[in-house]
Amino acid sequence: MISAGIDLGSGFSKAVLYRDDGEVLARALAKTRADFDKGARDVLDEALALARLSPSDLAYTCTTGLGRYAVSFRDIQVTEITAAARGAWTLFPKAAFVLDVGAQSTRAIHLRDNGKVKEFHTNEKCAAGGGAFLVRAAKYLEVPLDSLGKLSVEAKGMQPISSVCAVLAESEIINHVSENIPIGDIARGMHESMADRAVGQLRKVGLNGPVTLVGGVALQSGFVEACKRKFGVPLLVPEHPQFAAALGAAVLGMQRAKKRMAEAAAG
Amino acid sequence: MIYGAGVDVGSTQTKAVIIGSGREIVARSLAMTGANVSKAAEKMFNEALASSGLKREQIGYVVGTGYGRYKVTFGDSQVTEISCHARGAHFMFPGTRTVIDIGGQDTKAIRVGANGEVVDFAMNDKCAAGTGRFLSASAEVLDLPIEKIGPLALEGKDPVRLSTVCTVFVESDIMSYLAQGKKVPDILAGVHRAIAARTMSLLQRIGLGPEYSMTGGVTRNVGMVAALEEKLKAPLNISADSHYMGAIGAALFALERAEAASKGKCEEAVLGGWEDGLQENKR
Amino acid sequence: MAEYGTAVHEASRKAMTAWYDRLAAAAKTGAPTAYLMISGNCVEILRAFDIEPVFPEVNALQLAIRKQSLPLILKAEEMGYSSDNCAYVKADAGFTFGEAAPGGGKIPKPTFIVCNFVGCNVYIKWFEHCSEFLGVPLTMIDVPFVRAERPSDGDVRYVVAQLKKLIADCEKATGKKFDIDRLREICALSAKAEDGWQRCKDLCKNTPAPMDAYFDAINLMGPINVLRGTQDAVDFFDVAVREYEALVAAKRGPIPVEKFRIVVEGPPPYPFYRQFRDLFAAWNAVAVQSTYSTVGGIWEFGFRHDPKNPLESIAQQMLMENLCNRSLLDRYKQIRRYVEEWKADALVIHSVKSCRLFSAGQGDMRDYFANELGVPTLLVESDLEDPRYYAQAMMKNRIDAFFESLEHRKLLRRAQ
Amino acid sequence: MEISAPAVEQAKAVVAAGLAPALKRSDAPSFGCFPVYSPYEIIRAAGLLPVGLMGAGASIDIVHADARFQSFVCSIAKTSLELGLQKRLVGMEGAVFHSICDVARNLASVFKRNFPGMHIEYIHLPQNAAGPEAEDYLVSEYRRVMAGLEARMGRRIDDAAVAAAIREYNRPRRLMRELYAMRAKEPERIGAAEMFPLVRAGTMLPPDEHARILQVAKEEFTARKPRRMDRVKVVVEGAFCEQPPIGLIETLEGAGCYVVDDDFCAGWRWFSTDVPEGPDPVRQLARAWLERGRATSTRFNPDKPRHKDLVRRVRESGAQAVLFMPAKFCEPALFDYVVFRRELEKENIPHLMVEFEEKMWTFERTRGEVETFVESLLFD
Ligand SMILES: Nc1ncnc2c1ncn2[C@@H]1O[C@H](COP(=O)(O)OP(=O)(O)O)[C@@H](O)[C@H]1O
Ligand SMILES: Nc1ncnc2c1ncn2[C@@H]1O[C@H](COP(=O)(O)OP(=O)(O)O)[C@@H](O)[C@H]1O
Ligand code: SF4
Ligand code: SF4
Ligand code: SF4
Repeated sequence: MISAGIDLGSGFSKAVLYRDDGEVLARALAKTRADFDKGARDVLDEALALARLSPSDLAYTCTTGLGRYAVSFRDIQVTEITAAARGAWTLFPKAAFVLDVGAQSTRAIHLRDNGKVKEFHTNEKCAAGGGAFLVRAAKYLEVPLDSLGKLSVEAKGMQPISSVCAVLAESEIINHVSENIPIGDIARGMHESMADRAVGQLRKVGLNGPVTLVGGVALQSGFVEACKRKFGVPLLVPEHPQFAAALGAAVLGMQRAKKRMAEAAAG
Repeated sequence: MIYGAGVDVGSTQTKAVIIGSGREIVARSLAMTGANVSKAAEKMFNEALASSGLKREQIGYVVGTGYGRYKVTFGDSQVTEISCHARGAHFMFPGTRTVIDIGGQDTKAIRVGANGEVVDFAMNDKCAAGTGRFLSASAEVLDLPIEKIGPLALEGKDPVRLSTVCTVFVESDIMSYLAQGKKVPDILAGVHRAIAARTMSLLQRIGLGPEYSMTGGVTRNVGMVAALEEKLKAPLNISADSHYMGAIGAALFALERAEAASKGKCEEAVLGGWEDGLQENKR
Repeated sequence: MAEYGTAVHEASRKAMTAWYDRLAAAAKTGAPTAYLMISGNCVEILRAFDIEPVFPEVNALQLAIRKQSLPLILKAEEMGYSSDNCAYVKADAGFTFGEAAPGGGKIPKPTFIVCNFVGCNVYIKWFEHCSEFLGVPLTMIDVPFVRAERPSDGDVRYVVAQLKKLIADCEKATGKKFDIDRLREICALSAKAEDGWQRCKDLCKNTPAPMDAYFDAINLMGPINVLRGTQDAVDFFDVAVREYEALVAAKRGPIPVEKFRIVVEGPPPYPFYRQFRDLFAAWNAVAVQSTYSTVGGIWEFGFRHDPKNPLESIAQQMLMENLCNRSLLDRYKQIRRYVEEWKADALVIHSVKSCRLFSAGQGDMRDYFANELGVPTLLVESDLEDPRYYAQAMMKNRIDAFFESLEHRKLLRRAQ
Repeated sequence: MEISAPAVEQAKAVVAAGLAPALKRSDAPSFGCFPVYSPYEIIRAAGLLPVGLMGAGASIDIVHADARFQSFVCSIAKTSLELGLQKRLVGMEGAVFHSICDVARNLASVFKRNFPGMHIEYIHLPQNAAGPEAEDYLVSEYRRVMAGLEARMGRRIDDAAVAAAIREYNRPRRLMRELYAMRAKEPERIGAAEMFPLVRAGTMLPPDEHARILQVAKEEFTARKPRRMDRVKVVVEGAFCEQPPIGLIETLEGAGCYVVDDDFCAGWRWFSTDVPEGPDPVRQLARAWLERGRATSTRFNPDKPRHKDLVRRVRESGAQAVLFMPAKFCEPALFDYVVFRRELEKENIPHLMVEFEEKMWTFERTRGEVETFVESLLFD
């Protein structure tokens, strides 16, 4: 049996195909577009093509993220927190904490032993600390997004960023560039300031054990390193952090599918 | 002939203006500020020089203003953009009592007296919500050039209500509206209306009174001008030079200082030039 | 004469250090101590029992000025305090509840807590939390807010009745019998210090003012609010009056040339005290009066503790003679008097996010002074404890613009 | 008032119309009561109609009030002021504020300065219930307010009038208590988004008209044959002053909650029983405030710690969880969260904090958070 999880994030749309033996069959990713339904369809088709499957092979489709209700062909939807938590727990069942840093939102989650969410904290008022800021900064620093992590890890120094506003921080960054501060130092400063905010959120949910780091920003080694320095607890980063929520949705979908089958068999 | 130059180093765009003793603008230049602030300042100043055909020595005084004013290393002094926008607006439109400046990263409301003096001001600058950046972020999500959004907003019949004024969150807000099938002009009308509402509450802080002059880059956005005029129920003074207003004000300060210096007056304070400006007015 | 203001500063530091030493000693010996709030406090009663007062507000202030507040604020936010809660409370909570030995062993765990609820509603929450988290009993003194011109007789009776209950609690805590004559002596000492306070403030009517009644007033606030009722406080004010009188005679002030006289409303941004002060000094502006200096009590308009009626006069001070328990409109009146009698050019409002007691409605204050009275008014925002709300560049921009406009207007006036 | 439509619809219509109809009434001029608690009976006895001065939700754009109150001040303070500045309180005789928080207190001053025609009262409710002096003090406070209203209205307020008003308000109070009890037992019978307008309507109507709506509602609810769904039973706490928009309450239900108890419009459901109708009615009121008043975040009462009371309400209503729902920037609520949270953890009661603003109109974020919370309690 195969289930699909689709995560329509504010930055990227992700799809994961999941088999009942725990195998991930395919992953696909695309920039999120305003037409959520079509975007979800496209990214799912891409994943299906990769796995050489067709829509009729899917037993269940579970959506999550910003556009979860907008997908007409879904069987069920869950929130991105439930999905990210489940995805992280599936990958690292021992870690009780999850940090999910996406384009606009940062979510700190405390799990119960059974992978259910005990407590969570999101940034709801202000987008400071989200990954969208890194995307813009990369543009101003005139380097590719995926090189930011490396630059930051290899930096010799660190330039602190004082603005809390993701937007105003940009002009601060521009300033630093004009002062000829090395790009790596600036990248490191950004990663540090994001990690600072993240650790604050994690502490609010009672941080006292290993953390699974998921979401697109976990792709940046500089951010991961900064978190390692700040958290004071072991840090677990899956191979495909950006797909954790999509995976969680697929896992939850699989559970429902099995339940549905069991009920059909019983009834 | 004496000349003064003003360089307004904004967060988004850098503007330079040169004014001659006849109070005529002899040159203007504008470009994105970009990464290197002092270089942008110098570049715009040189461009203005070139287009005026003047030599550097002919410029008696240079005033830097704007958020990067301390980066105008070749300048003689700095004046805040609040004084400069007020000065510029009063020069272009002497009846001005209220100046509204919407720039790239902040919004200002300034009340000016009969002589162009700043009586009161208020600004929002801790958060990029409701500034020019908000407009350009909206343009980006919709994949439109910044020049297009104003005219499109004017076509909106049924403006949406934004749930956030955060410049970052607005992106997903807009996306959600698109997902709901809202039309682009309606969304843009909503965006402009939201900023107009925020600007109004800033204006309330200083007490409203005509005439109103608008300055800054957003004066180029017809949608924003219309939205503000609708809220104010009054027309806004705007000219092609409104975008340059900060630099114009700075150039006027510079000119007055240069004139004072040439008469051998001592330079006591940043605004020392006022005294002569006033005496001239009286004559 | 020595360098400007050294004697006052030194004397203040010495007196306050002695108090801190007494607290540290009490932390060791377990001598009786009690928490108290600054505003309209009844420290005289505690003194009558030799109970050393502990002021969590002063802890918070010290932490901020030493730039130690942020980690403590964050710790408090982890406990569930909101980013929108008063950061004075948060810094103190992080400091007191978060450590194994509260106050690093230097500040004693109080024998009991006296919540003098004078104006600020946050006081109640703050001390309730202290009582709950530290497991220490709390005595509430509910001081009715001034709703009419003056407190009613019923108000005074209500407060006096509660003070009597406090006296009973003090007797219980110390095993000492209340001695009204002792309280009379203490009130007489209070009144002497209050004389000195008024004199210092009055001297600021001179041009140039001998002290900055906002930034330098902090030297005076410790002695008057914390040490009131002691000989130390009286001695301190003797030093202060002498130094300021000498400065007036020498026509000297905190900055070389006094160009602008301002009145400041609102507490200072303690984490950036120096930087903030420099922004005004750069324009040769001196604060000749400030409302913040009167949070504890307003003595410059003549109120004195009365040895003849000790309890009633303590009640009177708690009810009426302090900034916090008076309405916003009374504060407008106070500021107006300051502007007129101290001949100020402008009003500067420093609005802090933490303190809604001070700040909620300052926009209306600005409207009143700027638009109704025509007093040039500047409103700037940051915080008194949380460094995250202070942005130096923006602050400078506003202050510069404001003084540019004042200067311009001065020139216009001269030209006319 | 005739009740033609179903009672809930009628109540919704009353709420949607805002204060305007109350301000136009010819039988009694209206008098604004800023939350939480006001002595309605005394105001009523002065020949006035007490109405809730409780903000304006999303019904007006804030144009002026932002300039008076900074960004970190709660919405109810701003929209209440905005109503006045936009001249939408014309016809209101005056308003009363009390010692709930620093914002409300300063707002009273701002009202006084900006609306000189209004009779502005500020009541200091005792924060020290210990000892007889509190009762005497509160009686003197009520008497002071009465004297002020007498001067304003040019009529005497005698004890009989106060006693009559107590009787009048006891009726809707009793009915509201009954409805709350009914809902706690069978939350499927009364929706939270139905209960809220029924209570809120009372802040805009005379007590007898309110009682009539409540009576009909009670009959309608009793006649229902509802089906219980798979939802989480929650107590909502924290919204005692600023009120959430109905859409938000609908969102809570849509996300899978049954609200079995709440503190909406707390001041209008202040007493745990009727106010006794004995002699010296003013003293009865004062005593009722001290002895039978709600435990809320706006009141200090060492005998009734709020965190214990919250746990008691959870247990009594059979709730599974607490939704702590403070208004944004509401300091009393946000401070109490620290103690509530500690107590709920101790008692093993799941809880979620979601902030709201009366003027919000999209509920996506809240929905996501509450859904996650419900998913964490229901799924698998
Ligand atoms: N290849 C990459 N290298 C580094 N960072 C990336 C990369 N792709 C995405 N990111 C970061 O991840 C963020 C998006 O994360 P994601 O979890 O997909 O967010 P959402 O679910 O909100 O769309 C981007 O804003 C960017 O900061
Ligand atoms: N041609 C244009 N059409 C519409 N809007 C414009 C145009 N040019 C600039 N803007 C607006 O003006 C803003 C920049 O204004 P400006 O006053 O130059 O800001 P600053 O001084 O802070 O750099 C931009 O963010 C954009 O919204
Ligand atoms: S500070 Fe910046 S990121 Fe935060 S709300 Fe404002 S614009 Fe958004
Ligand atoms: S709100 Fe203000 S007065 Fe009250 S405790 Fe905080 S800082 Fe002090
Ligand atoms: S919502 Fe909270 S902060 Fe605002 S007035 Fe009411 S009690 Fe005070």
